[in-house]
Amino acid sequence: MDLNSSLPLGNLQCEQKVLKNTDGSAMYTAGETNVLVGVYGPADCKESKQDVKQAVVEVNFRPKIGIPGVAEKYMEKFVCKICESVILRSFHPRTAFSVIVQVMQDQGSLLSCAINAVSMALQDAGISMRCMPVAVTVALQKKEKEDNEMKDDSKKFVISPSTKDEEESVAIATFVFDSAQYDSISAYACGPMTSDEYRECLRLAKEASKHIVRFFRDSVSRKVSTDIR
Amino acid sequence: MMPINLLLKLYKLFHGITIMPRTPAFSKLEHEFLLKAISTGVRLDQRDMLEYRKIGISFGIDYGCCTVEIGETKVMAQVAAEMDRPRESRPSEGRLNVHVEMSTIAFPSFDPTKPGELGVGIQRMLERSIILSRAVDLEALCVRVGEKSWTIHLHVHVLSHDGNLIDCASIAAITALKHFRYPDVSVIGQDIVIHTMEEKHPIPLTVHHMPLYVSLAFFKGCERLAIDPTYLEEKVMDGKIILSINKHKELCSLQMNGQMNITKEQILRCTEIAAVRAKTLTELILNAIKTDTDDKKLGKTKSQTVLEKSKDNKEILKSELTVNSQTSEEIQIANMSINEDAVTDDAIKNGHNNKTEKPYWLTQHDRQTCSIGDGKVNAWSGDGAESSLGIFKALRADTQPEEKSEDENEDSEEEVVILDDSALET
Amino acid sequence: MTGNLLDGKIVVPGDVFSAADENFKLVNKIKLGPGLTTNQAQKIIVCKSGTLRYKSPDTLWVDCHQQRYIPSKGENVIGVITSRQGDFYKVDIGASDQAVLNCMSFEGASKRNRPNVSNGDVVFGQLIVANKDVEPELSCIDPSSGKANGMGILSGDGILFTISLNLGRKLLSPDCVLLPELGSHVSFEIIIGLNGKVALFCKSAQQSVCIMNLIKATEYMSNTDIMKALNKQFF
Amino acid sequence: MELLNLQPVESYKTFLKENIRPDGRELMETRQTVLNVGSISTADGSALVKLGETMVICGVKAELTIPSAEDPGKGIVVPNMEMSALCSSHFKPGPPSEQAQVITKFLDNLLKSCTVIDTADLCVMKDKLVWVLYCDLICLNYDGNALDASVLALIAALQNVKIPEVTVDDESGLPHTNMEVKKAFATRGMPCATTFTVFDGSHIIADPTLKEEDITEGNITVVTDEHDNLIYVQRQGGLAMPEAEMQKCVKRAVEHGSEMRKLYLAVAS
Amino acid sequence: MPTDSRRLPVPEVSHSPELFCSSDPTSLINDDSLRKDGRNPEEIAGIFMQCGTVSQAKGSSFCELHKTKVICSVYGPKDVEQKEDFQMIGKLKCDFKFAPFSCHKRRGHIADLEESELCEVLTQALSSSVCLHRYPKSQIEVYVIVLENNGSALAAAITAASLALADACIEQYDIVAAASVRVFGKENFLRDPTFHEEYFPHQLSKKNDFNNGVVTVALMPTLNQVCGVLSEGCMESSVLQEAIQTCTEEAQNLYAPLRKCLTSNLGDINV
Repeated sequence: MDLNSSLPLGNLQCEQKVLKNTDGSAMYTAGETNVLVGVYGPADCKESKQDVKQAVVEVNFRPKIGIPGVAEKYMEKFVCKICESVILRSFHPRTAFSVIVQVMQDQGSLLSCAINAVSMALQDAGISMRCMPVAVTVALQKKEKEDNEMKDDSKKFVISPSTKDEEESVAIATFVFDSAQYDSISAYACGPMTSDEYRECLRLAKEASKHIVRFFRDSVSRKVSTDIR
Repeated sequence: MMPINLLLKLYKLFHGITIMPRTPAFSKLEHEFLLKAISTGVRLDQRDMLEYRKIGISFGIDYGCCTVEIGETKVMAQVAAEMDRPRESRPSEGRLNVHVEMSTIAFPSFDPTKPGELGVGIQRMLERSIILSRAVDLEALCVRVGEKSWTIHLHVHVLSHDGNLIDCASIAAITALKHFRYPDVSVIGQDIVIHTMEEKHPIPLTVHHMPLYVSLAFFKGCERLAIDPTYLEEKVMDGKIILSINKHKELCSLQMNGQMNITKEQILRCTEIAAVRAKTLTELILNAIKTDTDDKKLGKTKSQTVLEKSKDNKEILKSELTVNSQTSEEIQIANMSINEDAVTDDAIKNGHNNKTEKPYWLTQHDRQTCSIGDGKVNAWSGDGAESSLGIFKALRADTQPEEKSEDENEDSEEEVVILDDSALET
Repeated sequence: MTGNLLDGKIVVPGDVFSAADENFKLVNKIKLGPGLTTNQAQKIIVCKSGTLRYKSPDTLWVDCHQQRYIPSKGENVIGVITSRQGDFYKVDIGASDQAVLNCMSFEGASKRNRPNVSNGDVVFGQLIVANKDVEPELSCIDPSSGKANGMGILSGDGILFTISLNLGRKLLSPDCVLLPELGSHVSFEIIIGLNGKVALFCKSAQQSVCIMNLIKATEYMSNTDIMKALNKQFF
Repeated sequence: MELLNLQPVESYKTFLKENIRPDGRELMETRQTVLNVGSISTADGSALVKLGETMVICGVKAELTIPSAEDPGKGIVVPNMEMSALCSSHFKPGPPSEQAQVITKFLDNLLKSCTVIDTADLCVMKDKLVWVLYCDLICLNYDGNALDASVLALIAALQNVKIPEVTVDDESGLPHTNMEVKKAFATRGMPCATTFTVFDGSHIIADPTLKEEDITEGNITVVTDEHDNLIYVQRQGGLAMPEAEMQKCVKRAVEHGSEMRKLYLAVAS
Repeated sequence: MPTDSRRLPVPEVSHSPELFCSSDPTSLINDDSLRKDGRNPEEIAGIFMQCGTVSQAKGSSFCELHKTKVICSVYGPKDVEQKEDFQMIGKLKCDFKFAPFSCHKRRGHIADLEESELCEVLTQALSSSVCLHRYPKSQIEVYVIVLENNGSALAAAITAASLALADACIEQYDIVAAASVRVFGKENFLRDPTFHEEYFPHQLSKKNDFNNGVVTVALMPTLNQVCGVLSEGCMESSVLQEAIQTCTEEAQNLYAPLRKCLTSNLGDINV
């Protein structure tokens, strides 16, 4: 299996506390995709939306061009479900968490970038979480003609594909893991693939997610390293 | 494609009410302090009255994507082109639409489903300054008269609000328009071929001039003037004058918000300040775009941030203003605030000199209260002495300071006690 | 103490360590502060990112740079009165719920003699009820003495500003050198609420602004950095 | 049964101890599925699916339009799911609810990724005239798992589509349709969705009812095709789950998919 | 047709293929004085009725009148949504929708004028039969979707709605049965018109006879009271009278099957 192991994830950058008015925010760059996330919470919530047992999570996904449509709603729901499962919602009943995801630049792997950005923003806001969600996108491409001699149906895996990679691929899968056990929290895979290929994608994603968690940890240590002891 | 305005309307109609956290309450203490400080020429961020905050301009990979920061105010603008039909009333012109998007990300009370008064205001003002002043050549956007033309969409996303949104938005908008390239088109008989970016070099928009907004806030019955007000300053100001002006000193729009009684001279004064400001800003923008184009040529695809604090802004303003020196009252005020350079870090030194020789160390009265120095009339002697501030009445200093509030709770018997912040209740 | 090994460790949510771990041979009682929770298997799970702190003999918590205040009983906070409902004032203390403040909870207040409080006033008080299920309640009477003890409405030429919760705690910590050092140069009064709100009273507005900005700048500074910064300011 | 309404979680646990669900199914058992096609004569293709009590109808209307500038040689397929107020008290009248929008987008993604219909087949004349297939799905009764039912309905309805013959007059450039001669499309692949949900972080149950959806977390939907390939996997939230569990779902989905495909084949003949 | 952000984008304009084919024949009645579908003008269409189709609803019904298929569900009585709507008598909220694929031409998602008009007639007809005074401060919601429209959709909808209300155990003075008739010249009353007959252009009739239109009547059969009339087209008053009479008779005939449908359902519960 081809895997450009030296730089599987491209350039990762994360800047926290970038917005003044939010409780937590993060500007997350993976490769050339760039997402800005702001988080409020635990904040007050209208009575009509309150839940007496646990906090409510709302995600607002904002595209760069045009108005949010059905595609954004799908993303919102996906991210919202992840937030709901990682945030310890029962700690803050009757409150709301509001997550706003603003796409700054989409050059592929948008979904995983957005989830990682949300993860960092939640972390910045100091929200109690079961674990940190970490997402990786893997694209499955048909091998180019030169490689054909080996096997006809062998596929190439691209981690964190760019827009161009995504266009050329037959299937795209995004996996979300928890940062502690690397168990899967969410998954989104679209396009035909065999069970084995799926498993391979998962394996690669899991490997890559470890890098990202390491990056998360580094960012946190950089942030808090100056705390007086 | 649907007309985007109609879509927007429908979106607003149908989208549910979203969760908006409460806006932090604004106290009288802050209000009074701000006004008092401003009347002595002091601003919370230690700027001079006529000093701008730090401006940062950065670009995305795409053409026409620009993020501008003024202090903590942050706006992103993205320009997109769409092949469309020209308006019947103007068959030989393309169109320019401005959309202002405000979401909760920028400020708790911003409703993403409707732009609100502020959002509509910004949209109107951008339209007035850019479209009505004919800053962009719309005729060049026409492909075939009455049939095909480009429609340019200018999306302005407000990302963070700390006052003076309009200045930030106008810089972002103009920079994005200036930076934008739209695909080249060939007309072959009946067919119109849109070339991709690879086939033919895309074309920049023709921007005739760059009108930029400069906001000037008035305080204390219009006696005090401050450029680039922050959110808190906007809360306590009497009102502001917002001018759209280009570097040729052509005024494109002027608006007064709030309750102000100001003289003609004061307005003229503002115009001059704004003109100076617009000139420096224009240079900054052109410089930023040039840096970006150079970087792109070199193959650097990373979005580069051009940060520039107009350091000499103050000097320029001062010199320009003295050149045009008039003897109106307002100039004196303006000059006065410029000359009040004493308002710097050594203010603390002055305080230092005034105080008694003996150093006072931190006195911790209880876990959450501490005090330092002599303050006013012996406020914390603990002998019931009346404090002029009326705050530290009979404060005991006997509690042993503890590091953490969470450390108490010694009476718990369980093996593991969960003391989360939310669950914390003894 | 072996617990010291954990002190200062940087943790992120999801990190797990067990009470039975090698480096954590404590007495069988452990108290967990904010940012830590347990699961059924008696493992300790981190749920906030930051620095793990240990305090002898048996307390662990996570220091985290949080903005949003979560009310906790007995903490002293600064709030702003937003409205009045019958005998109660609503106070914005920066938490998800507004706190309530009974108008009897002022020193010397009685049915006849109500305190003169209006919207926008800044109040310094102690949380006497803080529970995730009900709105917090504030009181300006110290329950131990029945006196105001410095609490009440704050007025004067002061400035109110917000800092991160962590910075607030840091300033109050006896380890932090900033306030004592600052106090040796300038005279000022400062009240720090654990909800990250700070009221600062100085001789002049310029001084207030300077000190405010200095305090805000120390969020990510260590003690040595603070000293350096102060030296730069004063010498 | 009363207990089931008052203390849903607790009573459900007692059922699960016996490895059975309140409606008598085993954990991985799906409900009875009924597929009916072509019952709406006004639609160009239609299908009604009953999955237990859940009922989804899909009607396809074919119309002629000018293709988009980006894809002049391709037709357009637009799915749209409506969870009207009629089907459950969960929904309010008006524009589609959030859940309906998510299903719409799911179906759209599915159609795009597995090319059930090659949109190039829908082209009548390049850059001038193409078919647009409006696939409108309406949920008539919502008792959980609308997603599986809507995938089944959509695919069956598309297989059922017959469109009239169109000729374009060379001189006038005007199209002419012959309503008498109708032809079906070549549809490729028979994707089939199976949804699972997780109760209490440990029990995976297939094809949840509405009540089960309320007390469980984290839907897993696996779409398989006739080669037992995975076409679409969607897992939204829920507790972290080890991979072995996921593989169990995939295995069950493959099994279930091959059963469902018999339905497609039965109605297609 | 305007789309909104909650649905996927669709082409701005598209046309039904029927627009491009040769036009339809010009008369409603064949030479052998039979209708296009082979029925006698007086012959009614068979009706199929079912209760409890939507298990989630309080009450529901499904009605099939030749090919016209209507599904209806009833929720409530429940609290009014807005305090302004607080009244001492109950509120009946109806929603009438043609499915996008139900007609020859595709219908939009947003209610058009025809739908809102039919909804109004439906609401009127039902409010006179439901004992609204028994449901103070509450509202009853009636949702109707026409899955296939092959004429007489309104009549089928009214009958179905009343059936669903009865199924939901909402108190009614009487059940409402509705029927419609196509008036085509003075002497032709086509009962239970098909889609083609209902929407057949009016001006194509005999030149000296302007009587032309569709009449729908809602009737409470046991009380023998008419609770709703919708007449479209123009006709002499005597012809209208006769048309209403025809409809009334036909609606009266529906009583027995309606009763049977409801009681058989009850039988099920008792067993």
